[in-house]
Amino acid sequence: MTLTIALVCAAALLALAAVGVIMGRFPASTRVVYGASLIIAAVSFIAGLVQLVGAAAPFGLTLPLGVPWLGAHFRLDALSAFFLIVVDLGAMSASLFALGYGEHETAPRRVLPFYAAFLAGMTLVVLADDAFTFLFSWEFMSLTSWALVMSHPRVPENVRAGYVYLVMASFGTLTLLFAFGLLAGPDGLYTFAQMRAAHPSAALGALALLLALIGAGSKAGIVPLHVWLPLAHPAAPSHVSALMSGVMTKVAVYGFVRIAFELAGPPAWWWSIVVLAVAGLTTVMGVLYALMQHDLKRLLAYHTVENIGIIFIGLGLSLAFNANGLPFAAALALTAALLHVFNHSLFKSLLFFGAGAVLTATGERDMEHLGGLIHRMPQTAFVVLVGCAAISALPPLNGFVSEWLTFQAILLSPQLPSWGLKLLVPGVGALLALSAALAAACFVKAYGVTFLGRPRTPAAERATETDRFSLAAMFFLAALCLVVGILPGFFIDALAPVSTALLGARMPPQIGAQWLSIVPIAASRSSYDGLLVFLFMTLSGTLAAYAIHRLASDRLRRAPAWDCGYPDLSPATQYTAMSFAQPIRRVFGTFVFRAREQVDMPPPGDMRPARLTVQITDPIWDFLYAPLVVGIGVAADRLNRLQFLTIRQFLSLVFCALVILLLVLAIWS
Amino acid sequence: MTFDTVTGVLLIPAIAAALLAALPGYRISARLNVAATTLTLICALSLFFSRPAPGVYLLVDDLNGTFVVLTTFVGFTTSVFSLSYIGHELETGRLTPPFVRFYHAMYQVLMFAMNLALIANNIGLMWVAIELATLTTVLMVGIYRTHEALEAAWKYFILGSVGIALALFGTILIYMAARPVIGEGLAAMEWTVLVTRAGAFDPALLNVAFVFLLLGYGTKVGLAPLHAWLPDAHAEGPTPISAVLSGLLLNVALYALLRFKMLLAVNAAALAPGPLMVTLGLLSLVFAAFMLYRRRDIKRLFAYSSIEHMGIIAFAFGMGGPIANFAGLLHMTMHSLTKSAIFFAVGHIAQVKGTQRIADMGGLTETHPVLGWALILGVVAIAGLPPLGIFMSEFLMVTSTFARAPLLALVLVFGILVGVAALFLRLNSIAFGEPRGSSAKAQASYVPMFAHLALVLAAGIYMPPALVAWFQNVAGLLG
Amino acid sequence: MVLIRDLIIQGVQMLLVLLLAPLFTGFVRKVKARLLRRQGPPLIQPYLDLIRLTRKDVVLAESASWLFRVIPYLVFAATWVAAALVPTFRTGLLFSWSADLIAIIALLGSARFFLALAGLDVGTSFGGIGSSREVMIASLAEPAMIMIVFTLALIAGSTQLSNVAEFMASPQVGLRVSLGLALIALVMVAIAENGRVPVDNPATHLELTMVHEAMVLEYSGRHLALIELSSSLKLLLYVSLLACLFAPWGIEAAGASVPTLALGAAAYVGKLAVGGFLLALFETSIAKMRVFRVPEFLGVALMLGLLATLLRFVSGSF
Amino acid sequence: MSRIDFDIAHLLAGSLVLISFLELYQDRLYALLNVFAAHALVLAASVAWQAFIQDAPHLYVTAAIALTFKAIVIPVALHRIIVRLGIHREIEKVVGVGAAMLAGMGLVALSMVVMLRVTHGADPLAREDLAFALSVVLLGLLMMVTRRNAVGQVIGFMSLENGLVLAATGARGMPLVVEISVAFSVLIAFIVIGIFLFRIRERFDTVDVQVIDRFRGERR
Repeated sequence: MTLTIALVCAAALLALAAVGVIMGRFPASTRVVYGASLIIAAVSFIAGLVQLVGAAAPFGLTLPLGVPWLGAHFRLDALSAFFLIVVDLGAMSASLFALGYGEHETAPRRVLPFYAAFLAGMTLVVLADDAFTFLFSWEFMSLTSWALVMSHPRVPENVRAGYVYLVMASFGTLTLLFAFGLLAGPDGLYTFAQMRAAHPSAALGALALLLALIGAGSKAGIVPLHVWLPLAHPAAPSHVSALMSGVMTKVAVYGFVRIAFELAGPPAWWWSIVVLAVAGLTTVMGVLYALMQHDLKRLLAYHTVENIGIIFIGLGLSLAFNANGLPFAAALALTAALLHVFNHSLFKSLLFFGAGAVLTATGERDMEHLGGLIHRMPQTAFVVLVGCAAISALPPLNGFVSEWLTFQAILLSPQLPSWGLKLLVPGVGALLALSAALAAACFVKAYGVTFLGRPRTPAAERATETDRFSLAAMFFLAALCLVVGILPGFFIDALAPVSTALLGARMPPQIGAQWLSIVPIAASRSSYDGLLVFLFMTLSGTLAAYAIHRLASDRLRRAPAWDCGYPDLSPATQYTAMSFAQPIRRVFGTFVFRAREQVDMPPPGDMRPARLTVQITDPIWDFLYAPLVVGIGVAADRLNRLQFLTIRQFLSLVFCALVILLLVLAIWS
Repeated sequence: MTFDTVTGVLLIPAIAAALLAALPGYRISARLNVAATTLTLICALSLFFSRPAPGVYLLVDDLNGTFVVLTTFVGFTTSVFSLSYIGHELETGRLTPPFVRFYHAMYQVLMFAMNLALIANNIGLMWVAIELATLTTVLMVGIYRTHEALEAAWKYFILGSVGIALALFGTILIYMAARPVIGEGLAAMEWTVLVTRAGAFDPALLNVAFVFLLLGYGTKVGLAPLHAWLPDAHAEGPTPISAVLSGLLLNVALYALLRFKMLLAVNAAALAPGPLMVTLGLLSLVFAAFMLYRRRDIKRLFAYSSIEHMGIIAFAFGMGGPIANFAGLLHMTMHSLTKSAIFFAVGHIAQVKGTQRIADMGGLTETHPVLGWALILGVVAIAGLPPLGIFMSEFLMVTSTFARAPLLALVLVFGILVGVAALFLRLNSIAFGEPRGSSAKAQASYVPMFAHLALVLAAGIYMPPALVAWFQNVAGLLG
Repeated sequence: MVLIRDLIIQGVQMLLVLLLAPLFTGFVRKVKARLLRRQGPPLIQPYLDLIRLTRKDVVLAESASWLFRVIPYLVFAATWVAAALVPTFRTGLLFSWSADLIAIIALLGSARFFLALAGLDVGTSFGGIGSSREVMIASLAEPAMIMIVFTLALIAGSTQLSNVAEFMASPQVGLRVSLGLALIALVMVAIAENGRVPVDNPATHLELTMVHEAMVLEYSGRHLALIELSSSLKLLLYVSLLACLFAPWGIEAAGASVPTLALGAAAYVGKLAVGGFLLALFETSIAKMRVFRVPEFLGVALMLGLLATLLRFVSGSF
Repeated sequence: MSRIDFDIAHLLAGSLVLISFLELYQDRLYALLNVFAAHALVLAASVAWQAFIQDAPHLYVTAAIALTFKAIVIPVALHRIIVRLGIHREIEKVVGVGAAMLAGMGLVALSMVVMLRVTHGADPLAREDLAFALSVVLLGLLMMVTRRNAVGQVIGFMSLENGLVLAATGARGMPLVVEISVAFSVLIAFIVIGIFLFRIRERFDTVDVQVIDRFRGERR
């Protein structure tokens, strides 16, 4: 039933896309499309919720579509229900946001149809139950999002971004094609049911997992396959960026989980080594890249890379535990990862919405041109602050809960017998801790430079508060961030069916725990109570405020800021994003990005301004992609000479082919 | 005598050719052209239902039935397309009325030749028909009488004739191989007889024969390194002919190859034709994929993409097996429809922009949204992205191959990926970016283009069981 | 009944840390002065300062936003809650399970997060210097701290602070290599986190060398009072953390009677005195280091913590 | 069939190969034309002989075509062209005579190796004939790729085609031989006319294929 509803919703979205094509030229179409998609997403969200919370038995459905003798198989089990919820929650908030934001769109016809189709694609991916339907929806999702990235095709960066994105997407899909080809075997057992039934050999499963890691990872944005992500996500309209960053990457995670935990057969312990190593690298590289950015949306995109790393750490740990027969630890790690999937989809969407609001208010994405927005757009500033705190894993918000669970999982891993993991996991833990701290630093920078301080440009001065739909969407997400942060128990319990289905084990039920705290393993071992921490903080904060205002003074004077004796400081004297990141750049950037600073200091008496230039190189692009591009170019040039031969030379080609084949014959028989 | 649809498929174009050669006047002849192709299509479709028993000269079975229907259909849509295209050429004066008359006549002759080549039951007859088709296309390619057109025609002509010669030698060898078993005379050249008796043929002769046929007809298929004529012929001829070349003629030559492959498959002692086709296919695929990068001429670009896809198709048939063969057939059909649709779009684009240089056209989705998005849709289809049909064929191909021969699959995927990257690199500069070139209103006939794309889309999502059964049957025939 | 008693004890603990914090700061100052052959301010000077500050008006920069005014309370609240959860004289506090060691660190982290934002809010370059350096230091100190927590958690089999403390008090903790490493690392982190010499100088008035002080340069009046109070709370927190982890003697287990509790309190005060003295001694005997030497200093701490964790992972006997 | 029939057929076929070598050797257009005429002559003879021993009268038609068209009309026409175009009499070769000869040897050897694998089931005449025909075809192709001059290439193509006709007629009782040879004559006529056209329409100042090729597809 729920599956049928979800499928109907997907179909409705596709129909909506058609509507968007047809009536795209009417101004009303924006409201219609986004409103309709909001409703549809809500319906399908409820369907997913019923399926997951109701813990209904999974059931499938086969439509006579796709590969003829196969049909299109769909299935809604706990895992897909959870990801359906993630998708639809993102879709709902994005549509709500876009009800206001979409009004500013200059070319709605390039956005509306693909937006609806994009949502449909993501829904279908999580519902698909055979290789063809899965990859079909997967690539359809990529294609529609590509079209959305290209929605402002006059901007050269967007065109380049779309190009890189599409190529990487095709690469990922083809890799997944391999994985499924491997699992389906020569006689084409394409349905997931058949793959589950067939137990692949360890080596085969390992290869499939590796391919899945590459294929799904390139879409999720694991380093070093992340290059498209910081280009493509910012290029799209902000609500689409939110969807791509907050939801589509999660769909990619879904793909990986589906293959790694279900289809690839029983795991071997060393699978997880690859996953964990890559994940650790992704986490730290993502946040370090982010620290070097001063484009707001690109910074957010790089943080998606970081969070994907955190999620994959959880998944890798879960694989490791599962392979070593520690199902409960595996359940803990998996739950941590999935909870972080949920959380990240919340606050990343929220932050991208904030960036979109700033973009519409000021027309600027570059932080160096912003500042002081908290005075002009206080509500936006407030919700974005919540988002920043959440993504920086500060209690009592949701980001902290999932990272805390991940830490707990890491603390269980000494039980792992294998030495490789014993040595690797602590390192990964250190990387995780490092990235958490760096993320906080990065969001101090992002928020401080964008919203605090004094406006750096007239555009920032003239900013105005954004419309009510956008605000509604952002407050909705912010509230969710807080709720998940202070009542994590309910969400953890909701995830129990998933881990039960995948690992045959679940975390202990949390609802029963005293004062709504969460107890991953045992109360004597570790526990956390977001609600209580929240209450304490509010209580003591208000107490202090009350006491001081009551007993001592509450008077207040406005005066110019301390200028150290230099009157009328211009806003240019504030710390910029680049200068804020300078100490960290010195510490980490010098060897990661070969960051170099040149100071050009004029001699005394010379009136020209001193300037500091920083250049940063992207190691991964330089060492991995640039050679590839060059190589293809060279090969193309070499082969291109063949276009300019004379007829006689072409004839001699034919002649040589003939002689060679005859020789082959002569030798062969 | 009762009117036989098979003869109809041949007769109608022949008569139409004669009439068109006689008739002056663009309007009538163009209409007549369309009418003739329509009738031919109807006849071809009727082959689904009533199929005559194979005669000495003519034969219709599931295999060439597919090809005939495809050919006549694309022939029909192309004639509709050329209705507006040639009209525009007349207005701009690139073609004069006598040449237009010649063009229409030749178009029907080409249709006749291709149909004949397809339904011929006699390897000699098929050879003659393909030669005829080649010569007509040579004349059509040179129709603009410009330096480049003449050069392209000349190149095509020389290489084509050599190919023809090689193919003939192969045909003779087949006959030589068949004669001791079957006996002298026509019987030794009939498919129906050959296939049944091929087991007893002399394997060595068959091998040599296949080598010559592979190179001879491979030249027509445009497999690297025999492809040289193809890009220029596509680029310099009138666009309808480019569409027909890519969409049909290549298929016809491929059909001949498949027939002979089946012949060899019957003979256990002969060499397996599969590996040869796989090698040539992969070679063409990778080569063409790299060639796409440096193209400046939009029609040449898609010509090379045709080479690429012919390589893929040859690869699929070379791999063999029910899934790969099915994928190959599907891919061939989808490629014919898609590529001709792309050429329809390209033709109009080149007309409105007044050039074929990619550098001179840009921002097409802004200047001509319909054409631009049609082109994008076509390229998306040809790149094998869902929801269009080629995705399914590539899915089946890659998955089935990877399970059997991982390394080959790797090469295949590498080629596809390189090709996709190149295609979209060019597409970006054509369809997106700052608008360049004229933005004059295009008087274009969108119907054929979108009809093709709609079919491709439909096939990507849902294939009617009858068609599937048909294809599976053919895949079984191909072994 | 028991609940009420536990509530009372929890309240006592909270008030105790709140009241002791300024005294401890004063004590450290006093000892430092004495070591420098100076008379030094009286012990209760910090209290007087706080009271004076709360009486004064707040002078707010024109460009300051509402956030700037909220932050002191946030920082104070976070730090106080964190400090209240560290066992001082008695383990198994009522709410000790509501946040484990990792959460306590995170609470301090959020305090720092907001303080750094405050530094950027007014839009002067000093605030910028302060917060950018603060986050740089934190970005290394926090992982080091997490590593230390890992080590302890792996030894005690819990991240629950009171459980760890009880385990530490219990005899089955021998002398362990990992513990030693963790201790050194923790001391280094504590110095960095509290902005003591050699990382930062709490008494400096030269903007360019300030880290913490530069961040709060714009604060005045009651806001400044709260900031000062929370920083001394933080100092106290770290010292009592060190105390309950590495000198857990005299901490009473849950359900101890009142007199023993008094004994525990006395022991705690004693530990504080020792800690303060050692801190003062250390600070007077060493010079402040350049800002960009700090990462190396903390890098060492991080490496030590990681090494300790690795040892624990590899074998339980370390 | 009797021994002598076989020997004569064999002799003719062999001499055809020999003449192909002569063609390879020639480096003056007129001489090349004459040698080609001889080539066609011998072909006509061998086709006629086949017609006689297979008593297949329709082959006489082919022989007649070979005699009139290839041995007389085409050489004369080409002679005219050469005179009319006044193209220099030298034939630029890509490789020297020696190398070409060696390559030719290799090709003949190759064709022998390939063909003689054929079991004796096919009658020996056909087999030997095929071997020779294949060598003629390959030599013709070799000539096409080693000659820079269009006339040389046309002649190369025609001798290639002679090889085909040899093979076709050697195949006892093969249908459509006449039609095929006619078709081929048409093809060749096309080529010759093509050269004419280019000359007459002042498109290309010489028929050197390289110059025809001056217009490479992609103009930079």
